[in-house]
Amino acid sequence: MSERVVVDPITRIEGHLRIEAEMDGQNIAQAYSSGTMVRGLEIILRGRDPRDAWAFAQRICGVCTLVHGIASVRAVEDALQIELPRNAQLIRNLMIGAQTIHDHVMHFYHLHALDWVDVVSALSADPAATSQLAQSISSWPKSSPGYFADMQKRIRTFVESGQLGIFANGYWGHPAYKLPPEANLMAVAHYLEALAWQREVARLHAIFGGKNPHPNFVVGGVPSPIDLNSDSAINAKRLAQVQDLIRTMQTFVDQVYVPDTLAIASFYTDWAERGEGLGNFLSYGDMSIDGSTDLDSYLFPRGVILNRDLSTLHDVDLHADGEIQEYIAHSWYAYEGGPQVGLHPYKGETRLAYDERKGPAVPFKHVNVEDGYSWLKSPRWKNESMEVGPLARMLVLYASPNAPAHAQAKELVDSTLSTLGLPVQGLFSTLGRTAARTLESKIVADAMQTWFDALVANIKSGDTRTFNETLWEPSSWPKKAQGAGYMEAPRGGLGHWIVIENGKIANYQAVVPSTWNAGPRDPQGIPGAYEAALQDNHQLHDPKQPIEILRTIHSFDPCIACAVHLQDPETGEQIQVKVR
Amino acid sequence: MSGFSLERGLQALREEMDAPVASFFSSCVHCGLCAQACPFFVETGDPKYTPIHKLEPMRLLWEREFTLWGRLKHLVGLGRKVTDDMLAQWEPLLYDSCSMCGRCSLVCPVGNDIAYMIRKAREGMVASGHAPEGLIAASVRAVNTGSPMGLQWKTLEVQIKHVETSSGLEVPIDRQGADYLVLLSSMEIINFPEYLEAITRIFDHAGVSWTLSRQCFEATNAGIQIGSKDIAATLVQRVVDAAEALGVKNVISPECGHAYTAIRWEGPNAIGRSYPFRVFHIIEVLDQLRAEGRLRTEGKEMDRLSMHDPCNLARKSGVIDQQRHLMDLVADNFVDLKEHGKFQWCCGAGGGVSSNERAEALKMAAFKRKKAQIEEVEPERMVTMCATCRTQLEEGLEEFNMDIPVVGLTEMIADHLVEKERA
Amino acid sequence: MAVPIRPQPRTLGDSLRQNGVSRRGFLKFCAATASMMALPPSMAPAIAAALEQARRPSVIWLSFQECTGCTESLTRSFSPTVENLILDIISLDYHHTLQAAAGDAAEHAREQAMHENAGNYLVVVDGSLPGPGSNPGFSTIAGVSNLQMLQETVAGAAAVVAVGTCAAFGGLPKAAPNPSGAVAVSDIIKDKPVINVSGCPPVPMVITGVLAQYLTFGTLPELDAYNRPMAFFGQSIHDRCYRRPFYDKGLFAETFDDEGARKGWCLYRLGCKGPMTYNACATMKWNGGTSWPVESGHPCLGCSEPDFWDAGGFYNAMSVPVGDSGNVLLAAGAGGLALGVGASLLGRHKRAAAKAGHETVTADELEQKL
Amino acid sequence: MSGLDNIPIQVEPAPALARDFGNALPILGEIRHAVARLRHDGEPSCIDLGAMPFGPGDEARLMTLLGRGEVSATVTALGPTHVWETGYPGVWVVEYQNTEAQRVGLQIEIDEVPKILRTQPADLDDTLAALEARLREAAGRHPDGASDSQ
Amino acid sequence: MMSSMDFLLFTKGPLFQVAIAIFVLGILIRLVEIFALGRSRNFAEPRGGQVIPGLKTVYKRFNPDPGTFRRAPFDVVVGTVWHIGFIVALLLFIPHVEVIKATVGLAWPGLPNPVVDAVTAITLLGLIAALIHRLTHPVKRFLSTPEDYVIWAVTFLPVLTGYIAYHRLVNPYPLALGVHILTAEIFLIVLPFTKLTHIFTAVVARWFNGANFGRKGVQS
Repeated sequence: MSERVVVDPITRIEGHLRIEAEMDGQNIAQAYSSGTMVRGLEIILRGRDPRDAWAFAQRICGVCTLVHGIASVRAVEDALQIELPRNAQLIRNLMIGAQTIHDHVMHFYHLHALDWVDVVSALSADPAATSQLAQSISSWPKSSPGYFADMQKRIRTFVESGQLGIFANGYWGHPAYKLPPEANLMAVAHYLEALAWQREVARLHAIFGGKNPHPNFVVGGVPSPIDLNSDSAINAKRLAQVQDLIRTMQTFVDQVYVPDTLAIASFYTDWAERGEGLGNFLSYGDMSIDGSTDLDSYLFPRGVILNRDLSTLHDVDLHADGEIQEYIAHSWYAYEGGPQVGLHPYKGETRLAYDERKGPAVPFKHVNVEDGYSWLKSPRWKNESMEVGPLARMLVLYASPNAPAHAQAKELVDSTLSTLGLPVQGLFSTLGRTAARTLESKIVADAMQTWFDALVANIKSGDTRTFNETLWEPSSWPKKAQGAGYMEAPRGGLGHWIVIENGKIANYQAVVPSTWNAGPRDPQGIPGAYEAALQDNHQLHDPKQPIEILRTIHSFDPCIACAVHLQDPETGEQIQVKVR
Repeated sequence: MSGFSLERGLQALREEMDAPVASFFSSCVHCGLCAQACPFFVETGDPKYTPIHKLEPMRLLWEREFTLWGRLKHLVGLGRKVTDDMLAQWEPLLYDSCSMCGRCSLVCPVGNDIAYMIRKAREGMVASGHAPEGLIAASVRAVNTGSPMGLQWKTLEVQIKHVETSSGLEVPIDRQGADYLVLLSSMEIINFPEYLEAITRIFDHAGVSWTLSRQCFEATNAGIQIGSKDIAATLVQRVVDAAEALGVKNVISPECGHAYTAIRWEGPNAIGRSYPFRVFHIIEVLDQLRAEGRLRTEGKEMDRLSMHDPCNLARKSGVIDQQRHLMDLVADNFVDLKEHGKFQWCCGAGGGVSSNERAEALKMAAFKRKKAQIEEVEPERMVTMCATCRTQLEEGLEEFNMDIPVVGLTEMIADHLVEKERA
Repeated sequence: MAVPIRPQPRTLGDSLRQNGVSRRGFLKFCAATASMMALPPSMAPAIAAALEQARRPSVIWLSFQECTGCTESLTRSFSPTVENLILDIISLDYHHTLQAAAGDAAEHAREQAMHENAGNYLVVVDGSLPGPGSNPGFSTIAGVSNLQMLQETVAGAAAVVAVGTCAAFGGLPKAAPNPSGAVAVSDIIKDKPVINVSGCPPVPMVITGVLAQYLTFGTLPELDAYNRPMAFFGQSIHDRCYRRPFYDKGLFAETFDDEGARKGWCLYRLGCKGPMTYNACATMKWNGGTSWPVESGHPCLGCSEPDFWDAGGFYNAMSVPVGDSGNVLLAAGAGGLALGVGASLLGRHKRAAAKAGHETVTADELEQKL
Repeated sequence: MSGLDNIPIQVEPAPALARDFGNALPILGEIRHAVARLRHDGEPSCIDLGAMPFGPGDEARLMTLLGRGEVSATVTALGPTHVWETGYPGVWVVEYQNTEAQRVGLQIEIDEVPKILRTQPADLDDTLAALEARLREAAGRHPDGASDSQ
Repeated sequence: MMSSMDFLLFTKGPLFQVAIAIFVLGILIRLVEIFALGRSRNFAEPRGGQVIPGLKTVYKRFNPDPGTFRRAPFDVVVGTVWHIGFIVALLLFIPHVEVIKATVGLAWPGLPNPVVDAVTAITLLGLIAALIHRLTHPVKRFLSTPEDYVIWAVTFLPVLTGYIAYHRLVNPYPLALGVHILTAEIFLIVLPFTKLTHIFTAVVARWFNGANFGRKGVQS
């Protein structure tokens, strides 16, 4: 029997996303991804001071809290051709790096792990065996039998209280959970440890940006001045703190995150066979290894991979009218030129048209997949649907032999594949996506030290500049300017496009990673990355507990709240299914 | 046919509105400092004599008709209207208690030239029929007889004969092409005949080519005092005609304050054209002669002398140093009043006040300011160079039993001329 | 009321003791709690007495038009930590970002919590929501409009805590021109107490402090005019700013990298909104006392105040007016000139007419007055 | 872990005291009043430093001003709590940390003994009960025990 | 009900635009009205120039002549003190400099806040003294119309509310600041239609005065 499965809300993500998919028996035939919340930020930004834009843009997301701020100030700096002091470049790299690692670890433990880890099963683990398991994979000190016994007691007390709180109604006991109880207990312990760890490492943002979430930025540099003789600036004490935090990050990645990923993945190698989807990957590139602006020095190089062909890397031009375009064929927006055209972000339009594009009357059971069904647009590169994110980055890096981090990346990928006994094709999968995230965390954590050393060396050489004030005053700007700010956010390539006229924002468009990944179909009916991935070899063991869908969707680390609909392709009958 | 009316008065006022007036009215902040500059207020202590208050009717008209804001207020029925009663009420303020001395114009913190506006306001008073009787009478006499006091040429002729006899010199009359046309004031002719003799002797001494005109000998201008440019123009025209008829290069205004401002400053504007001759006050001419070395004097007055600067001459015409140069020539013990020159205090009689019988008491009250000034320096004699001032000083000093004679500067110069025979 | 299968929730005192916490530990917990609630240390015994009796209250956390920054902020709380909070102090029964369940299972968890704790649960909201006059399709969860979900969920709640400036005041979505017709929680909920914990995001310990207060005393804290807890929002950033002496001395940073910036001078001229911003950043600071925006060289954005997005630009000094004064000046200048010319033409015309109609004053006329 | 020494930066000779943003001295005054209150009325006080608008260096300066005295202690309950007497007897600094050794509170207590060091009356009850139980247990096992003599 | 923040944003936003619009519109109308009336041609032979004496008078009237100072020392001292105080507070308080910079693009250094604070306090006292003087001095009382008292209040209130806002004597601060801005806006709005125009026209009046006298050879 065919049916249509709805998951709404998909939790453990940022925001509100809805996906509808048609079932063919057990298999997902067609999936539809739908962002269900809009704030109209691009409309709000019009007419404002471009220097203020970062603060607005940053509130696109509070999880990857830094990335939109960075992309925004970069867009303004690109438009006005503001050169950044080296210190500012390096400090931003440190902040981006910290964000990437922080975000990946939180995603793995707090958002993704519960798809693979059965909390209830942990109650039946043997603390001593757990300790042995932990010690066998890592030298992480918190691994004594007593520690795990305490942890187990704490979970038991909690479960027995009857108030399960956030763990209530999980798919506990689902046969898709394959970890032994000891691995589950260890993972739950690390779930809690990661909460404490993330709290600690977020301090790095507070040091340079005053707070986290939503640290502060400034067009033309960073807000925090450097003065080794001042208490109220980045001084030796602050730098020592930063060094500590970098070590804390590296230690956790090396001793907890990487071993846990490998350990858990080894139980789920079947997930290296599904969830691939498009086979097209895009990376804008980011984080020059030496604080310069040279593309060749990027830790993550720029490029596009088409049809899994790692031998050919295509170049990307963010300014070219014909390359990046956004479509709204299935979005609740209207373009002046009609729903079929694609617009480069400089010419992008944001007109909310829920009713016009046949958004269903609220409350609704299903969206109307024939017309608009999402608040996300469909970005395309040369009309190709692309996947962005850690996997895209790792693949582009893998395919860029001259990139500074290529050797490290190749070694990490190859050894991971061999540890898990997987072929290279295993990368193009739900599991590959999750593994790529872990591996790039390792690469970034190591690069953090390089940036920090470069920063300290630069300060020692007497350069303490952190801000370029020459183009601060709007009176010094050209009448008209436009620019693109891009970065590799944890979830993938992020671009902000700004058009400035008379010192004010004339147009602002953000094409965020989740728009690439979670966007709906384009006018040709080509699906976005989520949709394509869900259509790749997904069988639901129990449509009422569609954990399979969550695994693949979460492997993208969505940045919006989601919902999944499954539709009977023959009868069109739509059945609301409890997802549990 | 007399058509004086409120409306005609307002029309006259409207004609007078100009940028300075608008800027002055816009700027007044009611600080009241002009009162401290006005002898009529200072000596009476009555706040209604505050100079700017005297302009209230004119200000109302300006606000109402020459500002957008005032017009809007008018449209919604706010703001007062200028009435005939109001003008009647203001008549004594504008005439009796103002000598147009201009001292207020000099102290106003926002720079209002109040005297300038009083002069303009009087146009409206005349045209609305609110001028004082004394001034009307003087004006009528001046126009009809050539002199505000009704003085005829034949009276002057007697004086001339007398001077010629006394000095042994000829008084030139109607001498075509003379350098200087000398004008006189009726007041001088009657009260201070020694002036004409002094002139005659000095000019003879210095070898100045001069003449009197039978056609017009009167310098004073009642039109200026009453505040009618039409009357003023009639009177000035007579001077201009006489000067042009004789083809003189210069016209000399006598020791009379307002006569000088009338011919020198207002005259050309009253008749609407420039003169083909220049206008001087006698003091200016004398100082010029002195500077050229054409005045040879001997001996000096040894008693303590002080001087009263006529407002029209000093503050309002810039003749301040000249009289002091001349004093230095002939006086050894000269002491200036504390506030002198452009800051001197008015004697209280100018601006038509002396022609306005009704203002007699106020005039004397205002004089107390001068009296106080004089008492400060305790001179034995006062020197001045304006017949009106001189009369007021004499009357005033007598009124207050102060035995301080007043002399004219021109006479004093004449007294010290080196005699021709001895030279 | 309670579903019989479930054991009665124990008190926090029980819970702590069962976890082997000594009375000294409890004392310490109370001292830290007092500090967190911005109460004087002398309140610790009262807190202890209250906590002995307190039960883990059910909390339903609704996320509408938000960015998850508020939740992220909560996870940065050091005292109590988020894990303490959700394991020991409250029962967080519905929270999109943290909960294990998804889809209908998640919605079911919410309904279950509402049912079992009717009248007693606390609703926390982050994010604004499209108002009644707006298109409900602008933000839906499980096909239900935010408005409907809020009203349904709050119906049985004891109180509502609007976390973050979006929930409290409309925040970013409500920034001009408010494309989605966003409103604040208090615009909708009129029959329940609504505590606003503003900030973009709020200081983590302010969120936990308010929850702790409710948990401890079962009462709502004293609130300011914006229904914010006085304990945290009672004083302005400016009044508690360590850079205040520089403001008083007139020493200001002029750019982000000048002598003033390096020496920690006042950021007023760089646009600091500290004087009008009521929040606890200057004392509680961020990320475990690491720093706070002003300490890191950036002017205060004023993020805990209503409409701060439209308050005149983040880098314009607070006194600077909002809006395009230049164009207004030009327009008014042109208008003033035109009107002035018009008005003066009237005046000049009046004078010209008076001059044209001038009747010469003659002696004969005057004579008639005698 | 790493400290200042590990940073390869030449630190310019810094002033002996941390930069004062002006918020340390007023607290000294508050402490003085509290000490007087303790001495005259026997009333202890506690100042929560978490509520102080400290600038960078203010806390360090205050601690320098207070100095260290003769007594220090660590209480291990829900993470460590460090207690030390300052250079001024009767003035104590109490620093509460959570299980991850992150500070959760910093207080100055003016008292003869800080409260957290005192044994709580309720614990004394437990002690009594536990000791009695232990004694009973010991007596029960003893051959001459009353329970056996019955 | 309008919250204090709404109120502040209203005063900083639309009301400010309205205020400066009315102010600029009004003052330009006033000035154009004045200048457009012009002066009739003067045929009398001048004794001196107009421009230089006019400018000199503009400056000289800041200092009263000694006689006036002797006869009205209170007016001179108090008037000068509060005018200077008002201008210092208006133009040299840093937040005000920022407003002017943002509005017309001109900026200059300001004074330390405690200095401005002291000046403001003196200005307040000066204004109170000026009011008492106006109520008691015969000439001033005689001349004063209701407008004079309104104008006093309109001038006094921005200074007072500024002082209150700076010292945070009223809470919440947005309310105090909003009220201050509101009073300043009232000042701006009222200015072109009252004797407050003297701020601009006094310069013109002084110039005309100096020019009138200067032409006759007297530096007034």
